[in-house]
Amino acid sequence: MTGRVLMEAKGVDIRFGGVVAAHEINIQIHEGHNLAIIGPNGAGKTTFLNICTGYLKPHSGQIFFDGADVTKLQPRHLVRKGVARAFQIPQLFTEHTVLENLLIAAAAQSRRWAPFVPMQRIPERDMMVELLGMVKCSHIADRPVSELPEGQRKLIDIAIALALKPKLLFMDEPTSGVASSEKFEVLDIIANALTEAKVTAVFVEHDIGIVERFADEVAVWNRGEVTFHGTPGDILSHPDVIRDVIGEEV
Amino acid sequence: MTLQLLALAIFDGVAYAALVFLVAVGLTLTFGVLKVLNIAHGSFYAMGAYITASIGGAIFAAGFSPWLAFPLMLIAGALVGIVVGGPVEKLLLSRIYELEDVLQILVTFAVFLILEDVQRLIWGGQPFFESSALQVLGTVDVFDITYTVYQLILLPMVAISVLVSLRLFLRRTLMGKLILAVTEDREAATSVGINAERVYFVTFVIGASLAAFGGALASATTSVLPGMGADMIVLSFAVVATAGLGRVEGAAVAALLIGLGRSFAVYLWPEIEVLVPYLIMLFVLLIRPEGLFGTTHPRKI
Amino acid sequence: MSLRTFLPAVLVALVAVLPMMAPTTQVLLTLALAKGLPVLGVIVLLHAGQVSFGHALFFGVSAYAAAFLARVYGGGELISMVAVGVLAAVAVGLVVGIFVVRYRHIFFGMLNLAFSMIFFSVLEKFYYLTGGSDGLPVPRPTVAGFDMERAGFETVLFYLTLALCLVAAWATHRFLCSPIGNMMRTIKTNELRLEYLGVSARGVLLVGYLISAVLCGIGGALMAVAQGVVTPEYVWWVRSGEFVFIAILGGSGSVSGAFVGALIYEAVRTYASAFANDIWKMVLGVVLLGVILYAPAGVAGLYAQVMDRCRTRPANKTVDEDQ
Amino acid sequence: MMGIRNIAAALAMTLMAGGAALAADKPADLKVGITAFLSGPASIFGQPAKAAAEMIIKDMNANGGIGGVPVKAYYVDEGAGGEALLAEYRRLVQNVRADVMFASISSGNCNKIAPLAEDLKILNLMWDCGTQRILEEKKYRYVFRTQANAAPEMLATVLYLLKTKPDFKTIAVVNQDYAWGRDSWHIFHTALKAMKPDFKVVAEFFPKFGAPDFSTEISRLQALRPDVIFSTAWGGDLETFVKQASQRGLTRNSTFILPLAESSLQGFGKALGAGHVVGGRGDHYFLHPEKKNNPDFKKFVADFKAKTGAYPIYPVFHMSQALAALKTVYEKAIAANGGEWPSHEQVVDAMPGLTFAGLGRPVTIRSDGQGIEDQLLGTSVVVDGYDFPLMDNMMIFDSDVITTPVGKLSADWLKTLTPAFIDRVPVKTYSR
Repeated sequence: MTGRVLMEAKGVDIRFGGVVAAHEINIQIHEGHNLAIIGPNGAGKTTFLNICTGYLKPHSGQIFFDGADVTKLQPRHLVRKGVARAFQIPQLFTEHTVLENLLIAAAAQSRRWAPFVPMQRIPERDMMVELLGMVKCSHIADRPVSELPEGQRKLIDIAIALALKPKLLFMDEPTSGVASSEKFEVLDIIANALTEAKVTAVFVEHDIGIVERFADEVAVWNRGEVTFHGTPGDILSHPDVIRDVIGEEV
Repeated sequence: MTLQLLALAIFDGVAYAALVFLVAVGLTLTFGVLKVLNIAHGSFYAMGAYITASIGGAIFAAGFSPWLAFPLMLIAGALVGIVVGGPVEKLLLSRIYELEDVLQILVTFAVFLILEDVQRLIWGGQPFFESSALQVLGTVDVFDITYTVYQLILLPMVAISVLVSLRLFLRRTLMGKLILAVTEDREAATSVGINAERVYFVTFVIGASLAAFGGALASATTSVLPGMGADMIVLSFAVVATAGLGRVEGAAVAALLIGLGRSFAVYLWPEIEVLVPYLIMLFVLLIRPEGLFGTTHPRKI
Repeated sequence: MSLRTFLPAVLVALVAVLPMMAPTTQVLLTLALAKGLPVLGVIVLLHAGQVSFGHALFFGVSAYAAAFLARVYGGGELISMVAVGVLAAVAVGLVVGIFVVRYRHIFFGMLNLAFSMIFFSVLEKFYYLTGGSDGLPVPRPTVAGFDMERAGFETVLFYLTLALCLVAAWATHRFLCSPIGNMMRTIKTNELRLEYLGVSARGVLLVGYLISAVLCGIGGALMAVAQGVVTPEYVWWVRSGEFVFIAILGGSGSVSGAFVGALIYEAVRTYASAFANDIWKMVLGVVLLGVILYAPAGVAGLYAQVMDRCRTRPANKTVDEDQ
Repeated sequence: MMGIRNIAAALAMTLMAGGAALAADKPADLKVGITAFLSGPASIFGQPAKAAAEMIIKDMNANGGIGGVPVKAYYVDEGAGGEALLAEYRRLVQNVRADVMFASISSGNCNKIAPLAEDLKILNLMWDCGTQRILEEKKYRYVFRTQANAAPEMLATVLYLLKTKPDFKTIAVVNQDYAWGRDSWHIFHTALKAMKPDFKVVAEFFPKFGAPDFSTEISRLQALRPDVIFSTAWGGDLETFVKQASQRGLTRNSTFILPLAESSLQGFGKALGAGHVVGGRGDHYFLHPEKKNNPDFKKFVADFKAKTGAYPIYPVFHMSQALAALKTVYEKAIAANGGEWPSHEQVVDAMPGLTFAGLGRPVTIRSDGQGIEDQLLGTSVVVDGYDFPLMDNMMIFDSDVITTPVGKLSADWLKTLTPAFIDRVPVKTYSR
């Protein structure tokens, strides 16, 4: 595997009560290599995302981003450094419209507080309209996000993360809640947007078809540990993985 | 400060803490289950006190034994809990559990405002002072200082027995276990088929009764007057927040802390007496935002 | 100009000329408008989903600051009194704000209450400095250097208050529509996402908190000057509760709600307190329940609803096209 | 319509004020606005005062009113809060066109109202509030006080204490934490220090106003055992404090000095016991030693008891004085105006130097607007036939000498007193 190391976890451990959610996790995330994380429910996949984005603090171990130790930073500090996140349950501003959600993100990204200028007039607006087009959501720009179906909410959630112009984007099950007939289409949209913005993605995914098509690397999680890590071709054909992870999925 | 004064300050602090605990524990119990900070809790306290003082005054004047004050206090507590607290939960609070936090607080604030004037209309604006219960127990001299048995011995004993029986109730009885389950995780509890509505109702009535019972006990030691409910709700909140919202045993510790803090202030620096509960609360929250015994559950994302 | 904006303009004009018709309403209107400002401050925080039960603190801090200024200089100047009041409110707002923005919901509300009660006690305790419960007199200040008789001064004060309210309403409206205003509003809906945008939710809430302190500050100083005296009553929890009440009554969704609510409240209070003093709190409680349960958007919300109906009724056909 | 009428009225008033020499027409009635606490804790003062005002005005009007004009009273509740009070005050002066205002019970409210009355150019009689500052710190034309103020009240208390218990060594104070509690202790302490340098203050407690519980303070006082415990608390606070102190035996160990206890005697019941100093903010007592056999006085006390169920307390006396001042000043102004109904300004001019008598001894208004009202204190005693304590060993101090001289501040003047002052004050002593 080549490419610059963007993020690295070294010996990360975390426990909740008696449950080990992460144990001796050592993994590197390379620039330009989209990493899929697979594994059974409760394996600690989301916990890993939480640790990498600063939401949880590991009990031991360290997280590096761009070579700097970021273990103790808050999510907002990591976002400022270029680590964005999309959530399993879309985290949207439910009293705002789709475009407003993106405008808030854009304003946050460019640190444009402008206390007495209406948000609709900020210069980033054009860019956000364009971004909406990129994720094929232009037609719902003025709809309140609370009215949208889950699939569209997921897209908006990811669009918000993209509006932050990240170097690294974590996505927690980007296609869950999307009808299976649309999954590929949705992920195509996302993948295009990612490529266009030159963003490295790490995504948790259950659908092996999606993983095969979009991931450059795959890491397998089991009981808080990384059991396998390699190219999709190697990993997805490994008998243990087929038995423990993929078998369960099918 | 001599050892004698230290002892005196502790006695005073404990007696005061006992009363505050009785009210605060009801508040924290209700909050734990309903997740609503009931500002009208202070009104229940005041009404318990008013009922005991006014009925007590009437029956003792008519020549009945002052010992009747004690059963009267229990009755007053239960009465307010069921007759006032019950309808408030059933008719009003049950309609607002889905509203935002802000509106929930405001609804209980509205109930508080209404009950304030209800008290004024029923009992008028002048203070009641009815201390037969306190007098009948007599006094006891400690270090040459006369204390009333009621404050020095009875109140702390009642507080301890309420704490113990509440623990037993919550851990040993079915209803108690249901209440604990709803306190821990409302969604999980309802998903396994617990009738949350009934649990809410019972908890609220118990909480209101405890407040009113606290008021009934307080009525023998203090004058009962308009505004006492407002003071008490703020003080109880200080106790509950210091302890951590929803913590029953913690409320006992926090009440003791605030009670002792207050009485030591009277001995050492009387001018800050009224500020002590807030200062303690601010100090604790500054260091532990979730309170002494509170826990934070990071949101699942 | 549409009917929706025309009517409020008429209302403002009416308020502006009413004192010429009925001079005794002038002071009443001044007080109501001065009270509308802290209500606006409460509304700003309600947009972040937070309710403060202690905002009278900043109202009182400003009023006392103005009174102290007048005392130190043996009489004051109106503009400098308001300015000093606002500065004091901001300074205290910063100290208290840094602490309370760490908390949400009940804690936020009650900690604000605790701070206001501490200040209330301090005002009563430090009697020789603050005049205790009797408060401090606020001698009539000069206006731009001119000494004025009461009647003239009250007229000046009324129009100054009205002007400040209009400016404050406009500025607050712009703030709530601005990027940072929108960020503050997301604290109500999704603070986690806000943090994941790289923004400190506490920082944003602190900005809102300071703006609300400024609004309280303007109102407090004006009130002190209008009343001619400041007392610890300015900081009492009942007054904080009153601000919240008016905000809900008027409608927390819009800035106009603050002033509409304050005018209605003051008018009813003035005339009701004469006969219904004994059940005044009960009336407040019942109205509050009614508004929350049946008209959660308050008077301003009702107005918007009526306007919507007026607009859509003749144009029913076009509604479908919007869908 | 309304607006025009108001403007016309305002113009008329301005003209009237300008042409003070013009005799005014006799009005249909003489409107008096009275502020008093009708709700809240201080309604224990306001309600009896209102009842007294109703009785006295009824009686006055039955006897021809004032100069043939009946008096009509408008009552305002001070308990509604400062803003409502000021709004209502303005309404009475500007819309109802009250001729005279009586305000108020609370010193805080007097502070708010005095400058307003001055600006509105309305005669305002401060009928009950105690703060000495208002008239000492500023010269008013329209504001007068028809009773004493805190300074002579506290000074008389000091004198009584020094005459009856000169050898005490230690003192503690338990006052309500608001302006009156702080101010009265300050005055008392200053005067006491000037006349008796050798005593020690062992504790100063200012529990908050309306405190329901004094247990901790009482424990502390029991440990300290002061000879004297001073408290200017009143109403529910005073009753609660005395009752809790009595339960814990504190009233047996220390002498209580209670300058406002006359208003709570009936509420104490058996709690206070004998031997404590009781005052009533003036020479006010329903068994006033010089008046108790006066038939008018006896009749008033009996009527008042019949009407309200209680004996009159000092606010009743204060109200009688304000109404007596009203009647007397109008009669004086009518006489000065050649029998014609006087203008408002003429009435105001007649106020300084006015002497009038309510239910107690006569009161005179000084040039600074302050009333000179004598002071009665006594020692509590338990007597058969009354289920509450009465007063014995009563002393009535002449107030000419104990009222702060015109133009001086009480805080400064009291410091200049010496122990010799004690015997210079004319005093009459009465036993029960």
